[in-house]
Amino acid sequence: MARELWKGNEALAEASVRAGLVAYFGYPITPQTELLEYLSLRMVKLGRAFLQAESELAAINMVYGAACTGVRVMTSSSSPGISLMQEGLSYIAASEVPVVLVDIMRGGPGLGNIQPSQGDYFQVTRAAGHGDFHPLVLAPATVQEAVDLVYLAFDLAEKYRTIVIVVADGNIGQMMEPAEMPPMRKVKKDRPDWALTGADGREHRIITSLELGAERLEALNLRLQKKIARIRQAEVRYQEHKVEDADILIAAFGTMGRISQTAAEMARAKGIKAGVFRPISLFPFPDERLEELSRQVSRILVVEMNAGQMLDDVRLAVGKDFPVEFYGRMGGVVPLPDDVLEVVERIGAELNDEQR
Amino acid sequence: MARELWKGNEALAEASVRAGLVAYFGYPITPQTELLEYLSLRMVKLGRAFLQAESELAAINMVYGAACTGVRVMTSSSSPGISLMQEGLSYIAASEVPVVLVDIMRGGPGLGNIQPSQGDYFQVTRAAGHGDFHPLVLAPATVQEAVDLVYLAFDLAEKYRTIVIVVADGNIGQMMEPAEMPPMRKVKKDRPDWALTGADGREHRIITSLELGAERLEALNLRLQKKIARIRQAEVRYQEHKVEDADILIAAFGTMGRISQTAAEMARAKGIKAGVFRPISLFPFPDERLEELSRQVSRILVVEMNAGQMLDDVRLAVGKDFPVEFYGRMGGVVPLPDDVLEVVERIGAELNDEQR
Amino acid sequence: MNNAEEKLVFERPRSLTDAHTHYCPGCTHGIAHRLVAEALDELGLRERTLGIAPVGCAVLAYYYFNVDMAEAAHGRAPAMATGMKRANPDKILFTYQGDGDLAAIGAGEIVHAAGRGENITVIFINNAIYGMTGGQMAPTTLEGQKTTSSPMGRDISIAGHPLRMSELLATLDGAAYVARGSLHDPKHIRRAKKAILTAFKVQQAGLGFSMVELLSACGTNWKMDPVEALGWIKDNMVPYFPLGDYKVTDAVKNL
Amino acid sequence: MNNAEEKLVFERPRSLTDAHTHYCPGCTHGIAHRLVAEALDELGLRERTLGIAPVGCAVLAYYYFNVDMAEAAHGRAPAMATGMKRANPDKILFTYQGDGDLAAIGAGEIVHAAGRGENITVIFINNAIYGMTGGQMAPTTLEGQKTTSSPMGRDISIAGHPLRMSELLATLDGAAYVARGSLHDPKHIRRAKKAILTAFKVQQAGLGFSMVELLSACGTNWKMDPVEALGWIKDNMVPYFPLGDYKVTDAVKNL
Amino acid sequence: MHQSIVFSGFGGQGALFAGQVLTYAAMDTGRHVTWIPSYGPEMRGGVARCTVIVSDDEIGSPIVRNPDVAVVFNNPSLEKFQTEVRSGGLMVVNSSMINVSVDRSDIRTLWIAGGEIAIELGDVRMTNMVLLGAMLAANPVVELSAAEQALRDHLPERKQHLADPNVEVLRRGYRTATKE
Amino acid sequence: MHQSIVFSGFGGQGALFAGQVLTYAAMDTGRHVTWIPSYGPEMRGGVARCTVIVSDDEIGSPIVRNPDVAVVFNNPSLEKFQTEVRSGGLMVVNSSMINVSVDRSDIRTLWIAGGEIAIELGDVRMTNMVLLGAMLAANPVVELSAAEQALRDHLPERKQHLADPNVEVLRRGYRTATKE
Amino acid sequence: MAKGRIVIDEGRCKGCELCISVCPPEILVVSSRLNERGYLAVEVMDMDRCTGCSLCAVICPDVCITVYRQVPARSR
Amino acid sequence: MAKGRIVIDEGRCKGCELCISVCPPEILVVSSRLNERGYLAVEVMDMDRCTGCSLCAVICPDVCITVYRQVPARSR
Ligand SMILES: Cc1ncc(C[n+]2csc(CCOP(=O)(O)OP(=O)(O)O)c2C)c(N)n1
Ligand SMILES: Cc1ncc(C[n+]2csc(CCOP(=O)(O)OP(=O)(O)O)c2C)c(N)n1
Ligand code: SF4
Ligand code: SF4
Ligand code: SF4
Ligand code: SF4
Ligand code: SF4
Ligand code: SF4
Ligand SMILES: [Mg+2]
Ligand SMILES: [Mg+2]
Repeated sequence: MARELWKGNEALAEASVRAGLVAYFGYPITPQTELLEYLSLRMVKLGRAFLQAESELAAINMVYGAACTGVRVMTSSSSPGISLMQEGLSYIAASEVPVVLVDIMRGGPGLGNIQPSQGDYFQVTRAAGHGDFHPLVLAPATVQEAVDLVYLAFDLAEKYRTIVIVVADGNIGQMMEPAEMPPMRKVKKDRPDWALTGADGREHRIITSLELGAERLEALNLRLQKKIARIRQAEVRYQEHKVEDADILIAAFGTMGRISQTAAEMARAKGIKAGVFRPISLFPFPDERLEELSRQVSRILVVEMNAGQMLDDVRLAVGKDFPVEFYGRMGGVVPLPDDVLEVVERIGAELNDEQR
Repeated sequence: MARELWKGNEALAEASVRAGLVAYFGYPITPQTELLEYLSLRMVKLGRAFLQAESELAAINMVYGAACTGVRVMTSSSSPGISLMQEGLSYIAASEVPVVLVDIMRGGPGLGNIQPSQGDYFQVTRAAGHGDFHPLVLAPATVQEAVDLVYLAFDLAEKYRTIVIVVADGNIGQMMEPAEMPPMRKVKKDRPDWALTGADGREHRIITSLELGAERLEALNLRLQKKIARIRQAEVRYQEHKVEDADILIAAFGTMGRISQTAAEMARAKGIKAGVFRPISLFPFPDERLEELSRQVSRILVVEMNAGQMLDDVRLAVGKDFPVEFYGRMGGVVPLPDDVLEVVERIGAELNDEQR
Repeated sequence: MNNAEEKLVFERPRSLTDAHTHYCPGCTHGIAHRLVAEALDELGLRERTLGIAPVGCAVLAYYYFNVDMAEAAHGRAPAMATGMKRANPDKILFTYQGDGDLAAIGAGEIVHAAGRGENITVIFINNAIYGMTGGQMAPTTLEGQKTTSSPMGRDISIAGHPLRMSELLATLDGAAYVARGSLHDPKHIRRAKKAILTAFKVQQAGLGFSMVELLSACGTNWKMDPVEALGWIKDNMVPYFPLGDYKVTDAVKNL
Repeated sequence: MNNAEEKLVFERPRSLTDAHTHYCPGCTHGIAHRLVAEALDELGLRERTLGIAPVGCAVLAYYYFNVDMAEAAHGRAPAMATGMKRANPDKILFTYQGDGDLAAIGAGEIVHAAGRGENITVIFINNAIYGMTGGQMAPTTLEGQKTTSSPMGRDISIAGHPLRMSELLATLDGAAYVARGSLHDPKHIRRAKKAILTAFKVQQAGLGFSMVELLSACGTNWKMDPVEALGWIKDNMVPYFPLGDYKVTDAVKNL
Repeated sequence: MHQSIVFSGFGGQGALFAGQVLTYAAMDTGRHVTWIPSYGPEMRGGVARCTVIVSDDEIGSPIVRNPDVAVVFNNPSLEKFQTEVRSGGLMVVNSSMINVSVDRSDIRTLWIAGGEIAIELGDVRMTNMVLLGAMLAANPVVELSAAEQALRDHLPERKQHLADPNVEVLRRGYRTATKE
Repeated sequence: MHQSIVFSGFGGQGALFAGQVLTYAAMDTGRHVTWIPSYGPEMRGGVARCTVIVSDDEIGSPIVRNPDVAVVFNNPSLEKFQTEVRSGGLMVVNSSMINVSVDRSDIRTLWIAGGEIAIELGDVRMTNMVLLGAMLAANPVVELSAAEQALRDHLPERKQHLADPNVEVLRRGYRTATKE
Repeated sequence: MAKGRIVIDEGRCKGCELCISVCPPEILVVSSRLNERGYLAVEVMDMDRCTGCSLCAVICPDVCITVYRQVPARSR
Repeated sequence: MAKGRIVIDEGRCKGCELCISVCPPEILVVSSRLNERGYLAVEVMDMDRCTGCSLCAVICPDVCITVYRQVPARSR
């Protein structure tokens, strides 16, 4: 497969098709809509299921239904639409059916605007619905990575019978970059042994999130917690850029990761040893590695397009006594490399002063 | 006013009426329903607005509408219903209209069951919707406190033009305890100067959460963040029980706070110096006081009816090197005093070993 | 009658499991279950049927139907069934929903499933109340009917008129077959059965959305004994919710 | 004509602000705005009217109407208006909603507002498309109509038939007045104005839910120039969405 | 004084109300009290159970694992609480509905024919007051008169005509247990 | 080599497509590239703008504050970018639509009558290719031939008949700028 | 008059009495036997008068009733 | 024929030409003047033929048009 120029949203769509997507249900919302639009043609031409739902609420429950039958299914939306999916996501998590969700985040809260944002970090990592569960959350920084992660997401969703959220800000959805598409996978004919396929020659199967007895519901929760522990063990992903000799470590995800990389380069050009730590899995958060790095750098700067959400995870990883600084912009304002540089320079100067 | 025996849900309802509630919109869900049922008679008899909405989604948007006109308004629900309100809550937060919400939590995720739980901690404190905002969250441990906090909630909601969530587990909704009702307040006739009341002899007013320009939406966000900072400054609430000489500090909220208090007493009877720190405001979390206490106790035990959610706030407050233990039950299982005692005793023994 | 042999004329359908239900004595949810099961048996559909249980008193229906089933979020059964059917066009899909579920919180989903002509079958249990949560007003609660959330009786000026869902959905082009039956006596139960059979046949033939509404008793929350409750259906519900076919497209007539 | 004086026969209504709209050239949202504003002026309601803007191309309507207004979440305007009206029965409430807003995501809320006979007025702009998000299929998109999410034309077997909301809502008891007009030529615009006047009078008189559906152009997403677009309404939309009164209760007739 | 008392029966047997009468009585005599039901699944029938705590001090946990006293209305309740009542505690057993034997020697057990007595005095639905009366005789956590007053004060308006018969039943339960 | 180029105009002027052609051309010649629009409010009309980055190395930030090059189609774009283009940078100005003067002496400015040339060659909608061609003349970030190829390869199927005229316009823009 | 016979699954019966209310010959009554789930199950008073009409079975919400009917023996 | 006069708020006009399409005497045309928002505003070619019928105003989505009409002067 050659590298081609892809718009992020369309690349996510095509990669999902290649991962063996059987059914897509979604609702238009900027800056995600091209994903839906792309599939409205592509899926129909392939004879697969595409349906524009009446709402995000309906979409997530359609996805839930399809997922119960053991097929690969996804939906996509942007922040307000994700809020409408919270009940459904909680049901899906409790029912342990595999689902892939793409969230192309926009400025909030409320209707906000359609500019890029990372304001749903808490929602996707901490509380994608009521009760105790955490989706597996992957945050690409390039179109190629978006392709690779969404392709992977279907496998992970099935492996752990979990929700996998691919979360990106509007920039990634809207930008074009060269990407190589993964090979086209056949749609699997066989269904997993928990799937609803008709009680033909076997006991009837039930998929439910209701457990009336407290002990039984606790057992379900313990199973979910165990799964989360396994995921924490096996699915941590991150990328590092010049951290080896870094004095100042910038921690940032998605678009902010790559922008920070440019800032770090600019800082190095000015003699400040900056490096970048970019969590790719937001849940599980790469806390161990970050903790390790904290022992070697002097300062951590967290940069986000929000008021400081991943910041909690960084603080939890490195502890309250390690000096962590935060630079965040909101409402669709994208910090540019020179904005980040400015903060890095200020920190650099402080570190110099301290050393003197 | 004499003390009377009140069921938690009904006490919350009556206290809201006395706080000057003008309109209630809600949807039945166990274990919250008595609140709605109580108001279906009380509000109608008072000639105030009561409406059983077609859904929680509709209810929160009805509340949003009424709130835009500057009247005291509330809704109530339980976990799955709260999930359905996420979009509305985000709009309300961004529009800065005052709203009171009661969440009588039940076992999750999904349909779960109707037994008591504290599984919505993350949802109410971290991500009650997309984007950056935090409702003010109050967690009563007794019926009297439920009454007092919901009464206060209306004032706080108006003062800060924010959402105030009174969050309790099903136990508090269902139990009866003596409580003294606060005085009946008159429904205020005058409306605040931002409220929609008709453009009569003045410029027309607009309430919106849309800010198309990134800078303008950022300005809105900065305003919200400033408000949050003010709230952090002024609205921290907690209760302490025998912390002065405590070796082991149990941190627990709501029902778990009072159960832990019994456990602490039992531990003291066995010679273990245990105390209880009960956050009443979950947001703002009383982190400073807890940090202070951590300097004086040997161990902190967090007890929750969930998989460890307030735990994050405790860890953020005391840092990663302070020994924090967690005991949690899920799915509607309520840890009893002797369950908690067992953990306290184990910790006590460990501390003894260490001292030897 | 020496020259006679004994024939089995009524037995438990295969599409029901052996489980005892949790329903109150006399609750007609049980009758509705049996009718659906018999229809699946008679049409030989059990093995390729997927059912959706609602949030409501029938929340545990998946223990009672001997078919693969999932539990939907409150009101979302039609969306869930849509997802299942689109991904598995060869399967037979039914939802089983109460009036709170279908007519209140799930109004959007049912209108759209019907509007799209989603090829699924909906069994709609109208008992004029929220049974499971202890008797609150439903969209179908009758005028003046006392419930725990309309303690002085449903007041039209506050809560509006009860919704007639069959009439509403029948207006949609996608609805192929919509009928209302009642479970208050054997004659009507037998008619209801026929309607359910038709509904599944409509789906088998791919003709579009089918729904059978069944007037049902909730003696517990109506505060009546089971026999009284059936009388209340006849005397109070049937007049407001007239029985009969509300939509039978030509294709359905030709079935 | 020396013996004549000049009379002002048409001017901008007071209930519109001076703001320039962001609508595309020829977008009939602007006409609908003017009609609503004129109705408020003529009935003297401006000062006690509260309006709700939708999510959709009319999202900024609150800048254009010179009345107090709030912005609803997508589809939830009827719920928001309900909350406002219940808390302020003396106010006049209107929502202004597109077809994606009202007929897709907000189907549940509009059915219930109408069903309850909520005493509000709904202005429903049916342009057979999602304008704001760039031209996706709406529930009202016509069969075969190409949109960015039905690129080969709306396929009934996938997306179902377009929904006729006036017909649907008119069946509800709570609906006092439901009418469909069109904005494609001056004659119909004038008729639409009358319908809007009636709707607000119904609300003034407390008779229940009122809605005026207006067939509207979206040249931009239909990929037509404004004049062509009006022709398309006439030739394609009017036949599928017949104009006229769908519900006029006796009380409304007697107004 | 700190005492936990469980009332447990089928739905409809009035266990919850018996607990409330005790709670009111204790509250009205100045005690700290809590009453908490173990509210069951969102569906009909099944178990009705409540825990009452009466204390001279502020009450921490409103629920306990091993209650001091259990008033059991039916077989399943007896089976559950005969293992849970704390050693040295009391169990009041509705002999009219219970045919299981009690094999705890470290607790006091009081058998009382709640059903028969209630039927004798007019209505089987007053069984709960028989058992409450009996419990108070064996365990005077509040005065009988306080319970009587509480009963009169807190019967809902529309049931006030049942106050006298219920008080009578309550007394009869008390007397019967005192005799034994 | 690392260069950032902004294309900015009204919606419909083809700024986004001009950027894409450049991006394709650079990609096809082995460079790292990114193309990002500044996507506007969820409504019609307004600004269309994109930033293209062409680099020999992996690209970090796809957006910049001070682009190396700005191709401006209209007055508002000129006003914005004449303050933003980096010192020493280049600005290509569509003189057909722009009547504002440029008062930066530390950047190169290339005025080109994009509209007139496009009209002359058949259609005002090809203005974007004139400007792209001109930009490539002044700033050969890719070969003209690469841009021609990219244009041919990436015009959508239904617009393939416009390939030849567009290529011609592109060349004309290039030649015009070379002359100047 | 046709001759029938019914079998009641007593353990399933909830004593709702709906069957009683529809039986034409009125041969069904509440027994005095509590089943395991605490219900007084229904029983047949006089099976001889059962016609096998199945009305009881049709209305029984708990599908407790199986019905047999005497039919003329088929000749081979 | 009644005599009318219209005033077009050029700054508001978006050049959609709907007014042109409905004017009975066909006296409206697109001008060559770009307004501040970049639209070619409409203008009246021959005001004398304006009847004051208001059709242009009724259809104008941007409410740019004010219409006056000559009416016989009222006698006091
Ligand atoms: C989102 C949500 N809201 C509310 C509930 C609580 N709830 C459970 S069942 C029910 C109503 C059931 O009524 P109906 O659908 O009429 O079924 P029935 O019990 O009468 O058969 C409600 C409101 C819930 N589980 N989830
Ligand atoms: C919850 C949510 N989903 C989706 C969107 C994106 N969105 C904005 S407007 C719109 C559709 C508008 O269409 P319509 O209501 O027909 O109004 P029009 O623009 O055609 O006037 C959508 C889907 C949103 N803002 N919020
Ligand atoms: S509560 Fe009503 S609907 Fe529910 S099982 Fe009992 S009788 Fe049936
Ligand atoms: S996109 Fe369509 S509906 Fe929206 S303003 Fe333009 S013409 Fe009007
Ligand atoms: S079959 Fe008919 S006659 Fe026999 S018991 Fe049943 S209802 Fe009665
Ligand atoms: S109808 Fe069925 S459950 Fe009811 S009493 Fe008769 S046999 Fe028993
Ligand atoms: S008022 Fe009538 S005649 Fe005059 S310009 Fe307008 S449409 Fe033409
Ligand atoms: S209708 Fe209005 S906006 Fe359109 S061209 Fe005429 S005056 Fe201008
Ligand atoms: Mg019901
Ligand atoms: Mg539209």
